[in-house]
Amino acid sequence: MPQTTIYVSPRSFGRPDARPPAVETTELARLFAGSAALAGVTLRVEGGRSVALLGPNGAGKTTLLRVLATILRSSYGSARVDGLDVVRDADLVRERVAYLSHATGLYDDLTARENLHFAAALLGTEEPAARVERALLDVGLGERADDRVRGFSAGMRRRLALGRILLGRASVVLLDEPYAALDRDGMGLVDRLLAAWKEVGVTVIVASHATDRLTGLLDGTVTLDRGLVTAVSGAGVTSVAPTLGGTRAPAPEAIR
Amino acid sequence: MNGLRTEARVAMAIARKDAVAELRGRHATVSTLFFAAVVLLLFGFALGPDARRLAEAAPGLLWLAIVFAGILAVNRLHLLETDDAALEQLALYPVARRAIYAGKALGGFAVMLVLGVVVLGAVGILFAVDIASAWLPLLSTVILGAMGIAAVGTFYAGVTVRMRAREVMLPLLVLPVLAPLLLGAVRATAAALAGDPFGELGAWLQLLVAFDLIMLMAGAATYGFLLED
Amino acid sequence: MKTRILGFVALAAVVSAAIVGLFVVPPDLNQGDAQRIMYPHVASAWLAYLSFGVTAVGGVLWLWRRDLRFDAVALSGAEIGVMFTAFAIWGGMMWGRPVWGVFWQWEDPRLTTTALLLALYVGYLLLRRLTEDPERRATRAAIVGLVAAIDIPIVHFSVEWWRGLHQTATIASPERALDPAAPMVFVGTLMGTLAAFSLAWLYLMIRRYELARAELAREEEARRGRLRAVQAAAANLRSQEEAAR
Amino acid sequence: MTDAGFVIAAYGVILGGLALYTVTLWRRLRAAASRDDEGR
Repeated sequence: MPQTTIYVSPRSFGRPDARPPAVETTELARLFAGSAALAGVTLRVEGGRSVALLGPNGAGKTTLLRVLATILRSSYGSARVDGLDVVRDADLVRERVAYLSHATGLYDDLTARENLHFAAALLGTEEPAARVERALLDVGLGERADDRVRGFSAGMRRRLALGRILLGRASVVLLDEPYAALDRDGMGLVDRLLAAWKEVGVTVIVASHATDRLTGLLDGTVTLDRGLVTAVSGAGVTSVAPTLGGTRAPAPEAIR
Repeated sequence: MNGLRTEARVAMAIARKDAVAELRGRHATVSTLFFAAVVLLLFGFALGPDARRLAEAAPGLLWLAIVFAGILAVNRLHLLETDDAALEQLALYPVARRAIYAGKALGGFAVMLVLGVVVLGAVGILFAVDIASAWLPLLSTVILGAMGIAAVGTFYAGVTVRMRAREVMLPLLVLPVLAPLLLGAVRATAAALAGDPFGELGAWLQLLVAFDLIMLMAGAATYGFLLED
Repeated sequence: MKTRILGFVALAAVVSAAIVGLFVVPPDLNQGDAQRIMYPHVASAWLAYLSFGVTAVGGVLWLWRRDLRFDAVALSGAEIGVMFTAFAIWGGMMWGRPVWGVFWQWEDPRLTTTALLLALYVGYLLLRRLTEDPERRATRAAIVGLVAAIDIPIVHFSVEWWRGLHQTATIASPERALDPAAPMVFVGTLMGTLAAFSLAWLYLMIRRYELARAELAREEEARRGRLRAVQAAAANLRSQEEAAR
Repeated sequence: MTDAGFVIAAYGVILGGLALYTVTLWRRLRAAASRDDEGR
């Protein structure tokens, strides 16, 4: 398999601690109809660090990533990516963030290559043709590039979605269970990508159950439980317990 | 900045993607064309067999069939985006929200145009209406009508796509909004078929143009709010 | 307290307007007593338009300022607007039967337009019921309310043209009573009824808004309560762990 | 039906409707207020 190429965001250069925190949330809370998915998360991840987001199902990992990716609004509190507010400066945040969700967001009737070409067009990738070919090889789908995604296995879809991230120039990469549905080769691919991102100073937050696998690859861990941070460890990540009795930044006026 | 050109490129990419997916999967056109055909057939039963009366009612039947089938088609086109949470992925791209709306509306317009032309032909055959002699005004009407249905339908599909009971809510919300379009298109079609004896065709086409423009602007301005959850 | 006074004033005004419209004003020369329906009918239609304008503005303000109180205003406008729209349609039908001989007169652009209005805003209220999350509900409703409001003038024009361009006989419509030639008593009665109904509208809007605010506050309280509970449980756990250490 | 009948039907439904809505609104408001008291 070829060496993975990461196209670096100019924003990810420099010593990690000299940059603004890659992710900073203040008393972030999101309530759905019956429950609190996030109940006041104050978290800071330094630029260029890679962090594992741990915790049982329903702990709020996905919700946190979705708020950071600008596709879900928080009910209370605020979140910043590279110093930019995810609501007020959503456009700028989208240029910096790449997000791999549970669903892969691919079009079944397009081929793998066409899916990536579409993504490249919307990402504004330079030299899209070469980059798409490169990404297809990187994720090991070179031979299936002209097959429609409808026939792909879950693992192949995930590979393709990872390839889509390689087309952008994200300075913050958010991965939701990247190992899910992948075979051993695929898991190795994720490992290599994580190492490569770390190498070039891209901030990575990985929500995963594969704790053992991530040790050594990442700088720190954050553990969530029932919407709250219960533990942090390692370098590059800090958290503060929420102020009791609600939130400091009240909604909805403050989350314009 | 060439922001507008970028937006146009993005919209074209989305529309092209919809077109390719449609050509391969035929999610929107085949089933809705069949639906429109059945609607026309049933209209024939309901109003026939007097040929004169059917020919008289033809403009109304044409547009009712197009509007009903069109709502289904635009909805199908939006379901394409929900199969694998692609709409969410679409919202993640660093592109103007109105470009996404324009792209989806453009894709919807293409489908609606095919639908409109085929249904027009079917009406010509089934109800013995001479569409050939007035083909230009009729085609203009179909183009403007298709654009309006795509503009409004895309927008409301965005409202209902993540809702409970969307199959009911979409037509319920869209049909009253489309009332002026239906009115204008039916009148324009009737005028065109009659050879425009009162010189009213232009006015109706203007009404359609105004409707299309206003709805496109409203959709472009507000679609972004629908993309965020 | 002020609202209560407003309520009494509105009640008195509506009752007197009804008495004047029913018994004091002389019947119309052409239409006879049926003409009396025109007063509440036109007043209702006017207030329906006003309500939907409020709904559109409230929705835009929500999108702009992200304050759910604006959404409460929008909801109040839609609900009360639907009620007045229904009154206008009912009045139009009751008025049409003796004057035109039919309940529903397709040639009357106002009646058909108003029927579409009812459909638009019943859809709006249904949409609200089907969305639980308050913020999502407010956003979807704001957009639908805005587009509906934009659609109203287009509907109106198209229906006017629909009739006008088709060259049919002009028929009597309620507005014809307001010809310059119409006696001042008729104009005065209509204006009086409009004023009385507007007072009632204002009172109902305030009360409906209060209700929406109360519901909003309850929702908000419940949400914060849930948050507090989760946070307290976590803090408890933390202090226990520290004590054990 | 005579003209007067239609007039009465129109006024009756409109005024009655206003009254009914007002009363319903009061009841809903009172219900909301009492629920608030329970909550505290």
